[in-house]
Amino acid sequence: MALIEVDNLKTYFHTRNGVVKAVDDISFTLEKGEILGIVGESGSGKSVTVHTLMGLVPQPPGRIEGGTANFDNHNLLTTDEAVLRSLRGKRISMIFQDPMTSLNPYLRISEQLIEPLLIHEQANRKEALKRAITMLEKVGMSDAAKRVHSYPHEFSGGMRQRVMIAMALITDPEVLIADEPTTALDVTVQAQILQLLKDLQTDLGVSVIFITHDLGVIAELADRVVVMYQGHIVEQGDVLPIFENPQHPYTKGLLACRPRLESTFKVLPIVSDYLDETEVDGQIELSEKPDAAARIEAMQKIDEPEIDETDLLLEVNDLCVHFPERSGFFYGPEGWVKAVDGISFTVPRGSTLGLVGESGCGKTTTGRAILNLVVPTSGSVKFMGVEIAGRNAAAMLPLRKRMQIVFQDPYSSLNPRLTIEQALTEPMVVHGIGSSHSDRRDRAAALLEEVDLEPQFLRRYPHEFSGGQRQRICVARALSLEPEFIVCDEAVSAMDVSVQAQVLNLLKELQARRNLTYIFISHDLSVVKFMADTMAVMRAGKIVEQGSAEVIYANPAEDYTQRLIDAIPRDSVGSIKQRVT
Amino acid sequence: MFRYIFKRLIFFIPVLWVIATITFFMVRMAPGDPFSDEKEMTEEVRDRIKAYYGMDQPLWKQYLIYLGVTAKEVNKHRVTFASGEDSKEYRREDVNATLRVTATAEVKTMQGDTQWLARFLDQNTTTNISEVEVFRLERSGLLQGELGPSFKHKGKSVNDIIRESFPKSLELGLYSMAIALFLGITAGAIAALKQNTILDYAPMSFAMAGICLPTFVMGPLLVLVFGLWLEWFPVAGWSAWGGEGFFPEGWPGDRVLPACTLGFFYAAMVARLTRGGMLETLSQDFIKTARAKGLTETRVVVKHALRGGLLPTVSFLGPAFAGIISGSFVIETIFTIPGLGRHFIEAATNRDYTLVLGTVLFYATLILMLNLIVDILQAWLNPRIRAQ
Amino acid sequence: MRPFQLIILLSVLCLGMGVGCGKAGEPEDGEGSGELIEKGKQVLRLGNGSEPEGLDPQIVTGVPEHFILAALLEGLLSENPRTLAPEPGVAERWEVSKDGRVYTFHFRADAKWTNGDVVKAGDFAYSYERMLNPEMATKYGYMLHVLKNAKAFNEGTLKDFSEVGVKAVDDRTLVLTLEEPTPYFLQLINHYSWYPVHPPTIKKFGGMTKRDSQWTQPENFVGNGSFRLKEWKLNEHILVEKSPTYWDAAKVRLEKIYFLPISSAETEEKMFRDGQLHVTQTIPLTRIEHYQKKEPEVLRVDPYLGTYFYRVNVNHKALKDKRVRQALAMAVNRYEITRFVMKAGQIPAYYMTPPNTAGYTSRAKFTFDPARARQLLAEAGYPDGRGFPKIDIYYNTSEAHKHVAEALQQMWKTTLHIDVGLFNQEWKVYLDTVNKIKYDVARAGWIGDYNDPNTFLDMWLTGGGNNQTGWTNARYDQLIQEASQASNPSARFEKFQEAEAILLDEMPVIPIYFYVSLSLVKPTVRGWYPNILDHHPYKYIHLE
Amino acid sequence: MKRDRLADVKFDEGTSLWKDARRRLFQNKMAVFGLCAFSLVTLLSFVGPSLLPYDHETIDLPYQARPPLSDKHSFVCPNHDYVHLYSVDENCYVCNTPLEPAAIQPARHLMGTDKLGRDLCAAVLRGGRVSLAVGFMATAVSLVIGVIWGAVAGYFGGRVDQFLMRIVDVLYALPFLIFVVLLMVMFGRNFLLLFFAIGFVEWLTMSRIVRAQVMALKNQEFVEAAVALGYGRMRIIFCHLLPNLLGPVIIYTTLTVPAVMLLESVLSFLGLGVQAPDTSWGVLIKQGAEGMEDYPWLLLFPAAFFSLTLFSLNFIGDGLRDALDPKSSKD
Repeated sequence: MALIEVDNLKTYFHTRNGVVKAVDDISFTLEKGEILGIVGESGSGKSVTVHTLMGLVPQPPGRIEGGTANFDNHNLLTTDEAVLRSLRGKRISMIFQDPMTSLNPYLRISEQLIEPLLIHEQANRKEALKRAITMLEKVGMSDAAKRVHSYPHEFSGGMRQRVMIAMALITDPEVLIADEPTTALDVTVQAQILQLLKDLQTDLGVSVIFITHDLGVIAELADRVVVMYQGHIVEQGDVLPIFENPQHPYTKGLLACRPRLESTFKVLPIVSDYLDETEVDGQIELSEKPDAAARIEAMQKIDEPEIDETDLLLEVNDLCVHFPERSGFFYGPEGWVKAVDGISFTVPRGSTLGLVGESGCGKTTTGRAILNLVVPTSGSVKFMGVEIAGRNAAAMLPLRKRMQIVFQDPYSSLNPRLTIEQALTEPMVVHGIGSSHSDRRDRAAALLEEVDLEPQFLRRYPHEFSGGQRQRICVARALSLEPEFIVCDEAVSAMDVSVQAQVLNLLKELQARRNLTYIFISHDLSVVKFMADTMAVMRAGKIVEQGSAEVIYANPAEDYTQRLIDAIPRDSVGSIKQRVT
Repeated sequence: MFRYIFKRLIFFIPVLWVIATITFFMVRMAPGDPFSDEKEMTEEVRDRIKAYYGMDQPLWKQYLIYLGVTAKEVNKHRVTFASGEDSKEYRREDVNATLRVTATAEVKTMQGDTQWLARFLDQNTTTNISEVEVFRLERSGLLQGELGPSFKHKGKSVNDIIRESFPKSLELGLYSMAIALFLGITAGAIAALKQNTILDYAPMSFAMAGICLPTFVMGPLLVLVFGLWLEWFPVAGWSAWGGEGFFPEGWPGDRVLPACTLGFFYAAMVARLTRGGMLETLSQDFIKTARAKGLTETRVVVKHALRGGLLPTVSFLGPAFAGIISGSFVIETIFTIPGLGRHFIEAATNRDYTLVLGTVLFYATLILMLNLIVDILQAWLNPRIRAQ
Repeated sequence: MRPFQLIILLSVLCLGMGVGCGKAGEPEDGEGSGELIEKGKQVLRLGNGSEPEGLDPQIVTGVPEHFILAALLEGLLSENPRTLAPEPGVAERWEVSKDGRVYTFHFRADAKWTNGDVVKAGDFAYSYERMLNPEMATKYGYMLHVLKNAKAFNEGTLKDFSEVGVKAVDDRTLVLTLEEPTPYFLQLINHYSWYPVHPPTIKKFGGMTKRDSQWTQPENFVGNGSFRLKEWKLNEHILVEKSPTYWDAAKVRLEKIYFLPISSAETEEKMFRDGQLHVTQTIPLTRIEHYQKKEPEVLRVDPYLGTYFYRVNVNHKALKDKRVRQALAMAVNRYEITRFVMKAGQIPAYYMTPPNTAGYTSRAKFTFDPARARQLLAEAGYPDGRGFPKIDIYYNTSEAHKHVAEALQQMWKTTLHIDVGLFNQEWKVYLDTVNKIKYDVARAGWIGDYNDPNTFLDMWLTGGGNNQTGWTNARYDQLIQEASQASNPSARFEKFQEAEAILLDEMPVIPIYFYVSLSLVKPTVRGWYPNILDHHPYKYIHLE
Repeated sequence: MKRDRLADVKFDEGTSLWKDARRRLFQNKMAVFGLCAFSLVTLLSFVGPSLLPYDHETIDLPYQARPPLSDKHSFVCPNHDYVHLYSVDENCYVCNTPLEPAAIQPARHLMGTDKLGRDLCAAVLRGGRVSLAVGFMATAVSLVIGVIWGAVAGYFGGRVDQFLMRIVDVLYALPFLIFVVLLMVMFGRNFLLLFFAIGFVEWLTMSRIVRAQVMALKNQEFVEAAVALGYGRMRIIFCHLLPNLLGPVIIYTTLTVPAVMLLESVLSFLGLGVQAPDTSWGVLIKQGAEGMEDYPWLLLFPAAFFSLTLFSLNFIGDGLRDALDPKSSKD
């Protein structure tokens, strides 16, 4: 019997610019004891769906226009707030995407963990605390009795997500809704969390609705899957048939665009390679592109440029970056955090070096030290034979033009108050590129075209773009100075797989076109493998393994590398079969 | 933590020193002196009074004396020797000492333990009459914790004046702060929760009105209405706790109006800040988490949102609280409250040099302390800061 | 309730939401909520202006101090509460020598200090020595200069106090010898600069010349007045209670007096209405009309020995011409200023010394005469104000001063067509400006120290500390000098008449109006009589 | 499959931050109201006095403290050239002849007269001129100093921050009164000094606020991107950080304006600031407060104008903050 039955649900948002049909007439069910995956790109309405069920859609601007959602004789859409509150957190729990912001930073986690018990079960605090500790132990937190009194900021992202899970499950709910719970996490941590959810689901018999944009995760976890696109369900069913034989072109695109470790694509297929939109009578029809198969075929065949291994653009030698742990009052610092601890590598012109490792391993600091954004403690960084470590701002200025960086978070790396035009032309002004205002604007327009954006966007503000578009703008901004060398610092980590594929393709294309040299920093080996020629694996500030990407992937010398490889979800049909049967 | 506090406390010293130095020279440069009055005195009298307070010394020396680095001459008195007179022995009641002073300007303490010095003031060789000034040296200044005697309030030291008046300002300040925080936070929180509804506009309009109505309007207005027309509260005055007057009825009603006047003004500020902070916090993800737990809206606000929402209010409160508990001149004048606020202004208008310096240094210390406390409080409210 | 009241009430009620939860007690007898006046008890509560500077009679100089010291100390004589005529004080009788230079005071046996000591003639001699001691540098030392050789001793040229005309013949006889016969001497010695201090106490707390002595603190204070100091809380109140050692204690009916330093006239008036005060120090300008019309029974307006005037800088390029100064004086409509600005019945001043000061009224006077003023200005070379440089009126900031200055500005502008600016200054800055004669025209006021024209006229002597106009006139100096040596009162007054005529002709000062003392007095206060010095001996006051 | 599409709503006309902001500002009803009210008050203050039949300095003592629109019973002295209209006495006090009643004039003192019989309306409008000028100039001074100071302290951090903020601490504590008196002594009576004196105290809090904001913002990646792009520090502070501080800065600025206008009345008391008979709202309110029981209109009208201005500024401020935030156009 279905635990939750959703029928013809419609949630619209009434904004100043018109009605946005975020969820438009969808129906699905959640069976007892199953894991239902909802998959789709951002903006597809998957989050709004579950928020509607939980009664968390802000009204206004949101409004539930129709449909029913039955749970145990309650229509979740119409039942009054008090009843809904008694269900929320008690029988239906929810965990959110970003564990960094979803826990109250001002309260001890013990306080937050026992809160549902206090409210829903009128438990006394002592009892509740005991259960909280048990629950924390269950989600794999060692020394739970002690750490239960910590504050959220004292935990890593993975640990916080465990706390979130513990908090959601503490009341023994029947349904757990997980809204992209692993998206913000490292692959290795993601693997752990997924494993944990799987285990808990079996242990506790809870039904799970799992929302993700990553089909790989669905393949690892879900029993059934619902594919959403632009507010509609385009396909749903058991996980194996859908992976084996996707019907909808969108599903096909989603399945294809993920860089897989085992694939040999030189260009990643993207959703639009499969999907065709045609407008008929104001309605948009989706259909499969007729030549999709041929296109995908062609993608395997793009040639690699030749790399001259002796033409070294960048030489890093014994680079160290140490941060003072806590500065003493009378004496020097009490200790040093060795973020980067004596690493050396070289990058030939026109090649890509992949830098991988878990978060906190020092890869980001390395990237910034190379650009002199953090001052290296010791060691040398030679760019085209010129030493740049320790140069001051003025001396760096001519070099800034030639080496650029693209950051992880496209949301905070663009100044929200500058239009795209300003963002793109300002570097040119500073470095004296372009002769006049209009010349620079033309260049900016050309840059936008180069990153597959329309030149009309010049007058827009960053917030008017999606994350993928913003990242392209960041790339365009980096390119505005016509650099030879770009550090991509987790440039695609925060993106939906489909968008990620587009950006990765773009980067590759630009590299070929402009003979760029990249350092590509990521925690995701599959992405690095796709991008990089050589690869360095970092752990605790040191490089543990270094060499050709293909070789390392094929034969990882270190356990650590192996672990990174293993963490990547296997979304092959074979692995699903193995799991399901 | 203690290390941090200690470090901050050490920093107080140079800051206070700079303040003392600038203020010292500033007040001396201002026209007029503590002694000028509508009825003028003769230059001679003025010079003597100045000499009495050590103001005949060069300014830099007065400064060093004020700091307590240099000793000053105290208990000065003159001994006149007639011709042929060698020495005099006499007793000084006030310092409990017996002295023998010779005509050659030497002095010996016969009884008592202080070191006395003497010098010629006037030595007339023809008549052989000489005048000797006897004094002793004493170092009392900032370093010794002495703020000196007040020029205006004769017989009172600045330390006494602050000690006497600060508790009253503090008491009033605490009431006002309580009112400001209670009204301000409630109004701000409600306004934020019910953003863009009547429950938002109404309290915010009142807050705006509170900012528009200066205390010198609000005070008399409240007095007129609640003191004279409705006769609920006394219009002014400051009765002692447990003293005569109001205590038999349980509480000193004369606190109500001044505390409200001062409180309303700050309540308005607090309301605006709280609203802003709450709006910010309410849009955070963890509020969604709290709602998903099935908490009631009240609990969401009180337990989860308020703490973060109060952060901007708390940082505003540092200087505001220093201002509020060191007294408000306007309020204290309107309600005749014997608090510290009046001394701030009156000392300056009276050119009561020592009192100006004393109150300024006291206020500076308060500000520094409160900024420190605010930082600690913020760390307490926000564990993330605490970690740093 | 008038409509305006209603509007204000409503708006405040709205503002006061959440606090309106006070105790809505029954107001008693229409008296206010702050009722501090206890019925049936002889406790007087007085508004006392600003906080006293101190309680050492030989150091302080202000009016608030006077009110308190009059309760704590008693001089040789006391005064009649209505006429201010001398009455026995510490001295039960006194004699004056024929030439009017030697006064002999015979002390009563039962005059006692609050610690029980008998008040001796030597105590007075000690006090006068302290007052005149140059090291003490007392501001009011000049009040004692009528004593023989006192000035020399005070200025330090004479070292030996025994040469000063003060002699304690025995414990109960004090002989004072004067420099010149001084008709107002018996008035003069009622000023607090002539009050005695208790020598052992002074010695105990730092000796004769210690200025910031602790002896004035309540726990140390030893006085000989009808009341003794009980509490002194800064800016809060000074409480005195009936002294059991006072010789005339039987007559004193008040048990306690509270002196409340209330610097704001508005607040004081509200406290009066609220029943917290019996007597106020003053009345805010805005409330005078109300009391005149609605509650005349509590309003006290009495002539007061003071003149409000403007100083003119006689060194100013245009103002050095006396015709200009006369023109300025004649162009001022004093009637309008007193009637509509000051409102309380102040008297327009057309001469310097208040009328009937100890029987003296100036014969010379000028008038309000706009036509004559214009003519004088034209004679001085500024027909219709042409070519007259802009002058500034300087005043220290206060609502009343400002109003008067604005009115003057307007009158001079419209009558004389000259450009007049206003410049208000903070008090001490203003004092500095006036003292250094850096002004054009500056507001001033003078309260007589004693009831005699001399106190208004000797300040214009060349080089006088309070002259501050730069004006100097040899004949005037001579006349004042002669007056002090005149043999009889009428001759003396003649000299003053002549001197004042010079002053009014030269016009270094422009009198505006004569002060009145303004106060609100509860009808229950009895024995509070009007007099020109605003002195109210407390032993005659009681409450009903 | 059919679906609706959220149309590409607006396409990018040549907008800039300011143009855009203006458009959004005019969409905000409260802000438009504020703008209208504020413009009206400003216009009245600068043009109004010349339209009134009375000026703000002509004194008519007998006609003092009249409520709004009260009648003017006038009397004329038949044989005296000293012209005045008397409303109280029966006889001319100069020549002591009976006064002849003149016609009852229709009241034209819209807001009544003040304690010297001057037209209150003229004074209020005239006062607006001073208060608005002071409010804006002094706020601008405090804004410029405070923002630069706070931004530099916050961005550079460390020793620079320590040093700059300690200076702020010191200035917080210095006795303002003495400072103003000294200013006057050193520079004389100068209206410009007023802006300086007020700006001098008001920038302190602004600098603290800006500093805190900058410290929070400077860790954003776009700042790091700016460094990577080779921008100078000043460019980063002023072109990249400051525009993002506008929200709190605008809010605090709208709180500063009333504080400044009231502070002006205190300074006038000290002799710096406007000299009578020129006036300002602060001065008028202060005077009005003293007689609020007997002459309520003397408080009511200046306070009403003052409040109206502040309310409208507040609305404009809120509107401006929203308008300058590109994100707010989303909904």
